[in-house]
Amino acid sequence: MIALALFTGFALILLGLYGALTNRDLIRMIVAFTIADTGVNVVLVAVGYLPGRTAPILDAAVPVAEAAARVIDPVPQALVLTAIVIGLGVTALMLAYAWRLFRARGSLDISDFTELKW
Amino acid sequence: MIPLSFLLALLVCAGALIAAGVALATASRATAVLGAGLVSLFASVLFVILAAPDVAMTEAAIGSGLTTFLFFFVMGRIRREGGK
Amino acid sequence: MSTRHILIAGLLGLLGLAFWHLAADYLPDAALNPTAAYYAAHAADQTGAPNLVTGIIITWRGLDTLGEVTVLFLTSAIVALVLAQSKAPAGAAGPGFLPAGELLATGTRMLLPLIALFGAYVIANGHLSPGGGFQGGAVLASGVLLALLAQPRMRIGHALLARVESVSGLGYILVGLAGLAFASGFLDTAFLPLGRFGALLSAGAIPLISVLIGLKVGAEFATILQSLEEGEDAAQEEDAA
Amino acid sequence: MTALGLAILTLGAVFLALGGLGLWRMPDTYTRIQAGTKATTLGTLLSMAGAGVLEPGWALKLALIVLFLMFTNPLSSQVLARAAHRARVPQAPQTVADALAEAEGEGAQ
Amino acid sequence: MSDAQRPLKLFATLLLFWMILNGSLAPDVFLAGLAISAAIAFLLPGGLSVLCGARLSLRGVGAALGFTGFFLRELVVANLRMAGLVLNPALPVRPAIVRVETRLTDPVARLLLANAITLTPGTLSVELSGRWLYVHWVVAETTDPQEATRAIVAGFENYLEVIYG
Amino acid sequence: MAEALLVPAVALGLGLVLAALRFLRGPHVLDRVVAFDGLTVISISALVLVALATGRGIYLDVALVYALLSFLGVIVAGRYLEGGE
Repeated sequence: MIALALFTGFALILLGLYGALTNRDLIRMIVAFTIADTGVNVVLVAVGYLPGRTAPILDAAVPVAEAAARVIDPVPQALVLTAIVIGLGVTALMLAYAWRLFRARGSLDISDFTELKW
Repeated sequence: MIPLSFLLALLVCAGALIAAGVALATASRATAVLGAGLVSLFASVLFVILAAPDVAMTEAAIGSGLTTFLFFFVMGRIRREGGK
Repeated sequence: MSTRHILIAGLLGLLGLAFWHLAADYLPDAALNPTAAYYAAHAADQTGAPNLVTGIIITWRGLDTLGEVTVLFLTSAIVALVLAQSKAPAGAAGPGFLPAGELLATGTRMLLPLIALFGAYVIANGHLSPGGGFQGGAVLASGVLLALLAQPRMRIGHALLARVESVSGLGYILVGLAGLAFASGFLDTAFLPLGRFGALLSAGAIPLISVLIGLKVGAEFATILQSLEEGEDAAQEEDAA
Repeated sequence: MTALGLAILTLGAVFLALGGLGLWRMPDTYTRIQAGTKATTLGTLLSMAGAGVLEPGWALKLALIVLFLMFTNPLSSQVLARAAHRARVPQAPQTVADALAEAEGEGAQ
Repeated sequence: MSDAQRPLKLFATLLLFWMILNGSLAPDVFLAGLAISAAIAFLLPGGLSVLCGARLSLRGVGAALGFTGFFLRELVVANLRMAGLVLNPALPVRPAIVRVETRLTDPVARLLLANAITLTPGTLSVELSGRWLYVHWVVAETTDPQEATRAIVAGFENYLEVIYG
Repeated sequence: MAEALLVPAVALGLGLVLAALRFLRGPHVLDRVVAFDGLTVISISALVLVALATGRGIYLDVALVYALLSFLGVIVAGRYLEGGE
């Protein structure tokens, strides 16, 4: 199952990067970027998973004494949690810039922004 | 227990990849945004299967609600201001 | 054009090859690494929080969280700034959606209190069950989003949001300093009693910090949503009318 | 008790599958919304009931999930149907009447 | 509906939901629930709950129970019919958007009516304007507003009129 | 019990696949939104199945988030598409 999640995550990263690099429409570039973002999160969570163990929350099902032997690694989860929240902020920032560009130029197609051409 | 989780994980992974493919291949912006929302929906179920409920909760609230809203709102404004 | 596509596909192919090796050779550890094992073993006596993720975010890695909340604040400020400097063309200002129907408006009035209550539940139980300040803040912001969708004119004032945001940020710093004064260091939550393990009011200052983070994150998201929703032009229109 | 819970759970899952089938087979957007909403609502209701029989300690929270869903699911369907009508999504050829379009036509004139 | 009662009813509903969510009767949970429910009821003056506008007499409660029972029965009937329709290879649909009339004025009651119609046999509320409710019907039996009202609305309306009279 | 849970899981998977096919096919954007709605509701039951299989009641909180918030994405899309694509 870890391998499955890893492959899915990596495939999402590659698909997202491909979309972000080849699209000419700003909105769709940002959509592709969020897909790659999700892929990174999936990979990180998959790396923290250990087979046969359970969520790092101690309750009746997981007593404190057995915790170290029964739960999975909580550190990647804490990392991903904050990454998702920051990801929303980054998306909002990109959309704000896209909107600003649209108001300045009346277009969302990056081939109209010649000074950015490579 | 393992076969059930594996079956659901398989479905969810396939669904996420298909949704990503739709999001990148479609000609319509709205469909692309919906595809991204679906990717994060499936990712959220995958997080629960991978025993990360905290992450799943964040992804469910942010990925399919707030991010979709941001996109659709900006697109609505652009449509109103006469974009193509 | 097409050469560019081939170039990109080739580069991504190389990247995919590297990923393939990473994923194919990946073997999960048999046991937790020392850091995680330490966290799992000392959750009860050091933080008092059954949810290890919340314990890590708020106590052991509290400084990172403080930095992250700051980054989010900067993001919301920059979004507002970027949008404030450009004006809509004449006649095109106003919301991008058509007015909502009666059913959605009534449904919103009934759902908003429930969403707010659920956000409070997620925040308050952050140390016991999945949840915490970030998730609860996102739920609260979803409530704001529903209000914006049903009644585009129904907004919380920017001044109120800014005040909530800054007061909770200040409170966060003050709680951190209290940890420095009464416990072992900055953002140490053990200056309040740990209480009974697994109760709602336990785990030292963790629920307090959760509430502050939840309010701060909710206010920041709401600011971002409202900036993207209205912008400067429509507000001026209202003033003129 | 376990057998009863599993039976209810399976019945609910079957209704969810029927909802998926309805989404796939129905001829136009409105009928798809109908099939999707009804079947998935009852399917979720039955699944939660089955899970509640299997784990009685979770019953309150499961009931709350059903309650929220029964409230939000018809609401979103209604918004979608309204959007479909406003966006002039074509209706199936078997459609016999459209009172809303007539009313809007009168209002416009 | 008196306006002074509305926040109070909202507060009671929220407190009930809080206790169900937590699933515990510990005193600290109850006190936190009191504070949070009061804060929400105070901060959201436009908020409504199912209780708002409802008649809390014996007759109202009886009607509410009757409504729930009737609704659940209709939900099951709706699904069996929908299953028959979907599994039928010929797919005998006869869709129409018909106009029906409602006498209800309380917003909560109108919303409950529309939601109930959406979840019951073959019908889906599309738009509500004034006293006219536009309903999409998968297998339309009639297009006449009077007959459609009798077939679709009357069953629920009788109960809702008693509860939210 | 874990083996017996496979039967509902397979039925539920069938529903997921059919709704995903509708998402893939379209043809109108609103059809995709309807499929999205169906997928979110079916996912709630999938989450409850995972919770049953692993025996952790805390996963239900995630299902609650779905039940209360997942319709927001659908409503946003519907409100946008009201004005045409």
